[in-house]
Amino acid sequence: MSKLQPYSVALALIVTAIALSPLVLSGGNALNLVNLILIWSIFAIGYDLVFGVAGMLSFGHAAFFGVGAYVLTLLTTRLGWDFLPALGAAGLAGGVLALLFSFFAMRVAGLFFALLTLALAQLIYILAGSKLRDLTGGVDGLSGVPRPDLFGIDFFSDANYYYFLLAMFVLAIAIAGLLRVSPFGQALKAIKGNELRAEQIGFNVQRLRKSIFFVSGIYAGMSGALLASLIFYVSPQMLHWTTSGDVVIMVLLGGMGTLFGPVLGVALFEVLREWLSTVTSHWYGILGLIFIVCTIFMPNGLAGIVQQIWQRFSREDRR
Amino acid sequence: MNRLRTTILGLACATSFGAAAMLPAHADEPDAFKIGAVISFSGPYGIIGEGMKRGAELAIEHRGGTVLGKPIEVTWEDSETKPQPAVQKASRLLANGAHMIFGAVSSASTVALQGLTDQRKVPLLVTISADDRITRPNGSRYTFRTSNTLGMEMRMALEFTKARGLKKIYGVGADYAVTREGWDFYRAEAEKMGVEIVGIDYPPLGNRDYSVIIDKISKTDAEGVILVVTGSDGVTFLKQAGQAGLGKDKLLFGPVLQDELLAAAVGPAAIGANSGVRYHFSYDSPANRKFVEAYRAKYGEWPNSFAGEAYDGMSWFLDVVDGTKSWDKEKWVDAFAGSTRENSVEGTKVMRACDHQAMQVGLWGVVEKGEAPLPELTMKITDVFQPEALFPPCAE
Amino acid sequence: MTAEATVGAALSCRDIEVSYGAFKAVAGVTYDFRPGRLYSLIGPNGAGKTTLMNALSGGVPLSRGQVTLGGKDITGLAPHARTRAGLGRSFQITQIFPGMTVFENLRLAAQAHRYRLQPFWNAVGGFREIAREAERVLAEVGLEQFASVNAGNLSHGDQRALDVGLTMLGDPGVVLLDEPLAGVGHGDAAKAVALIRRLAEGRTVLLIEHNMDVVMDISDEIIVMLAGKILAAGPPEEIRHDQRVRNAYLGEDE
Amino acid sequence: MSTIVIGLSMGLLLFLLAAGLTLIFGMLRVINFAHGSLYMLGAYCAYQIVQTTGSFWLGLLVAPFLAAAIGALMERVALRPVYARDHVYQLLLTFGFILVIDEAVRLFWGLEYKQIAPPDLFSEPVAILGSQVPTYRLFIIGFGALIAAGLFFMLERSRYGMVIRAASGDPEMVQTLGISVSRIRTFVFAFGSGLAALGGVVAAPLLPIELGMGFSVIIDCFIVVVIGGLGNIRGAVLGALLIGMTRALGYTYAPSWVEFLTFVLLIATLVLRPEGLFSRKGRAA
Repeated sequence: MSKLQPYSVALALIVTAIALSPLVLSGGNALNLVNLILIWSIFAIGYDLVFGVAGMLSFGHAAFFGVGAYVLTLLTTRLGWDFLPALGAAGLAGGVLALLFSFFAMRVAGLFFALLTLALAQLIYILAGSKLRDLTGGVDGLSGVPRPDLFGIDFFSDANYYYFLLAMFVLAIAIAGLLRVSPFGQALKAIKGNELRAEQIGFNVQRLRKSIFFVSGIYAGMSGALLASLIFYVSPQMLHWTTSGDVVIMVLLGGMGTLFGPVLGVALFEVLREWLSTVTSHWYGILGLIFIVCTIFMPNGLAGIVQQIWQRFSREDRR
Repeated sequence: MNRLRTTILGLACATSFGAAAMLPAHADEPDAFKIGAVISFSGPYGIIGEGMKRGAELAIEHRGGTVLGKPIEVTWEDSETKPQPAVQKASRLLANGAHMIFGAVSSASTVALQGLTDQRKVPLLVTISADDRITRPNGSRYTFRTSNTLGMEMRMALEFTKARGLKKIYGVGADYAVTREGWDFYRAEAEKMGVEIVGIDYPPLGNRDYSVIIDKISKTDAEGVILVVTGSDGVTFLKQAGQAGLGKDKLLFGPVLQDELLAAAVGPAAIGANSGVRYHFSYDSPANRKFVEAYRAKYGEWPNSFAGEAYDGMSWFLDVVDGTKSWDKEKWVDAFAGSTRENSVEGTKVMRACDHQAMQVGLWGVVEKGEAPLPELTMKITDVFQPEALFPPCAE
Repeated sequence: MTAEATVGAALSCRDIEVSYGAFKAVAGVTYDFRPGRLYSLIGPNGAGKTTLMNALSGGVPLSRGQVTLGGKDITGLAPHARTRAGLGRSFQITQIFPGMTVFENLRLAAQAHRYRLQPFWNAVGGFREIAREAERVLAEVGLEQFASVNAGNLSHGDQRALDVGLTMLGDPGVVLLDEPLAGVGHGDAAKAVALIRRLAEGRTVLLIEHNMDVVMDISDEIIVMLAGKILAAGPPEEIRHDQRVRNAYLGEDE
Repeated sequence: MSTIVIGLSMGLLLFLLAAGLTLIFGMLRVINFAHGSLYMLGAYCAYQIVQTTGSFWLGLLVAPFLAAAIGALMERVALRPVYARDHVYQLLLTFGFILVIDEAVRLFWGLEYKQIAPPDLFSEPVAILGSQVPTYRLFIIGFGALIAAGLFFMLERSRYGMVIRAASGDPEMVQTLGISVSRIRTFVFAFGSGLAALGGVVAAPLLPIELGMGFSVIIDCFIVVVIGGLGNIRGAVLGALLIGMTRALGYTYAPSWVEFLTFVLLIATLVLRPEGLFSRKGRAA
């Protein structure tokens, strides 16, 4: 969408309200939840570049997410790196692993691409849990993951760390937004629309897909590292296929293919998981019912709902 | 822009700034003693969470629900048996002013919580996770464990091997750091005692088919088979071993192989299996008799080891806190570090200052058929090993 | 014809073969297409016309033989590389980008042609040169008034025009058109033919077409294919009276 | 020798678990992540039947039909509105099913482990070539082979099987021939769910019946389906046997590498022959 759709202004505002809510709602609850939402949003935005923009259903993004977390942990705790260079390395590791996956996985398409990425990620999950035990701490994982130490600010307090995460989040959205409207993003949209014609008019489809996979891997690696440092802990659970499943759910609930949709999906998912589990011990089943209902009745996710509401409100000035 | 759209923009801004008015007042002297409980109610260890909750609630009830003169408020959070949610929910509880954290269940979650509670300087009471790393010499200042450690349970297995005079042993250990370390220790000590290790296998965690390994073992002349595996893997092995008749001429035992719950899952094939027992309702001590009576009166069933250990740990810690007469967490930590519990449900327990691990007796039992009102398959305590044999001196 | 490519041939194929298992869809075709001429490829269904075109455009791998474009061997090149080398192609079934406007469709083709590394540092609107190229071709194919209309909502004829526009945009030296008149009603036939003529100016064109009147009218040379081989090739007059062609179409035995 | 018997029993048990998925994934192109939960449901239903009637065989007969009914309901209510859309929506639905089924089982049967003993007929092991082979394993081999043969004839040789395969190949064409494709789809999903439950009942005497048991099965089923080839019963049998044998040998010589090995097998198949090692012609999705 080269020109900014009117309804995405509303989406942007809702996302801003979510992101800035800890400034107004004091008390740890909102802060803790929003920190999580910001991190998972970076992961979801990166994932949607592959899933929504380029139309590839990857089921292996947990691998890049988890590896990013492990790279940051090992570089800081064992090699004494500072936080920021380690965070960059975590992103790079996620990107390079994604590139490696794409060389394998892009030989097939559709369901088989999803299954192959799932299998590759599970391979890394098993290795991390058993064979690479002395590197990854095995099934028990590693604790003591540090937080950034910049300009003397104590980021170990969640409130300060919130600002760091907010900055990363704004950066992530800006870059993703730019990528989507750039010629690179247009080419990807063309490939999703009509792969045969895109190849035929001169786009190197495989190379473009691999490069967006690389970018999405960087997003995943960095968000994995940020989550590990938020909870001071990393474990193979972050590499498990259910983590890949979570991000697909979040992006679909929010509205795939839109810049702000995934953030709404993340917010809905985390609030549901957090709030429901305090309300009833049967939150697991209710979450399942909500997924089923949303998948059937909200094909374009929350973003789609916001768009419908917006169009109904501003009926008279629609072109 | 037209009128309608401006109203929507205004609405969105209002919601985000209108909430500023609700700033809660911040009290200095807390009006309640808040316990943040992070244990698993779903996932593989869901069953453990229920037992722990009942034991802890009974402990609080038995002291009239108050400590330091203030009512006790417990918030129960589901860790889903995964470290990530465990830490996320614990940090929320800490943000809401929890004075102590009770939990978690799986060692991985507990290790994860330690990172948080140490950083936030809040006591963490552990009454089930057995990983030795949780209570390392001068390790985590704010963590205390009143239940067994895997190291202690491996030593119990060693004592049992010595007591029964087993000469040829086959080992099966989950491919998992803690179990491999436990096995290496057992092997070294057993070989010193002249025991021959006939073989060892490390099937993956959560393995669903042990028939090949069972077949291999049945062809050896091993007298005993030590199983260093976790809950459901142990059940799977014993069920499949039962069908292959492995238990007929070989003694199957393990540090934490069976209890009433796991025996019920194995069925008749469990009979004759020997295991370390973390807590048992049949242990004869005045405090235990009182607890078991109250538990059966309230819940109508025998307390399992999770309930027993939770009850014991919680009452001990709350008594220590009451004793300090202060809301300063550092005082609680110092008081608990050197305290002795004469009337614990398992006799005397001594909290070691150097690693905050409670030294206690080790119970060992065998699965046998139980007559009513005992459960159908119950543990009969056959040995009680003394702490001195089970806990190496702290310097180690 | 000599074994090497005749100097100056826009596009030539040497003994190319495409086989699916034992069946040879294209069974050894050697031909030189000289620059600036319009060739029509005709023959009964299943003669291998579309397979030959797919082989030339890189859509189908060759079992044997060689294809050279302007003297450069492109046998191993992927379709996108052949397009960049100046070989345009449009399909029997209209292939456009339905989710985007007509202008955006054309700008995509311009972008694909102009950049080897797709720019990502600025919004696509900021790149004036591809916008100008898109506007130029928009006028050439006569779709100016539909510039901001969604390509999916165009009439069939206009969609064909857009398809041709996408092909023209890379300013290809050689253009392969697969039944450009398919599905075009009699009314628009004249307009479509005029579009092909305009496209063919200064370019080499090979098109597959069943409408004999159009073929005879616009072709410089006609190539007749039968069972994967070239049966006959030559100017329209010569092919019209060629006994072998009449037999092939009317079904008598050779 | 005993490794072969054990490999056979592992393979055929794997086939029983994956047969339902081969049908659903192969015929409906739905990646059914809830397959593991239906397997668990089958085990719990069988436990309940054995608890009330005391007969393992009744459980083996009835549990699959219960699961099939639930599968039919899931397909009619949730999957049908979503078929037209991208296959990722069907996949997400199955995630929803996992959570709902797990919660239902938790509500109905609580958190304790449950267990079924093998029927008395198979409680004693029998000596074959020097090793004590549990007779229940021999039952699994026989029963698995029986089901495989039955499925093979039903799908590859019977008229109804032909219609199902046609419907998966070209639904529009079958619809125009006057056959209700939606009814076939409900039947296939129900039949697949029933098979998953059947796998659960057969596996129940070997394992603790617990809430997480479904999760550990899903990946194995995908491996068998992919290696065997989509909707290809013969391929699924051969695929399952290949993995069963690999695991049996693996456990004998390098137990800690077994899981790693299985995944390398899956990845190699997906990369080299996505349509499956044992499928006749290329039928990649």
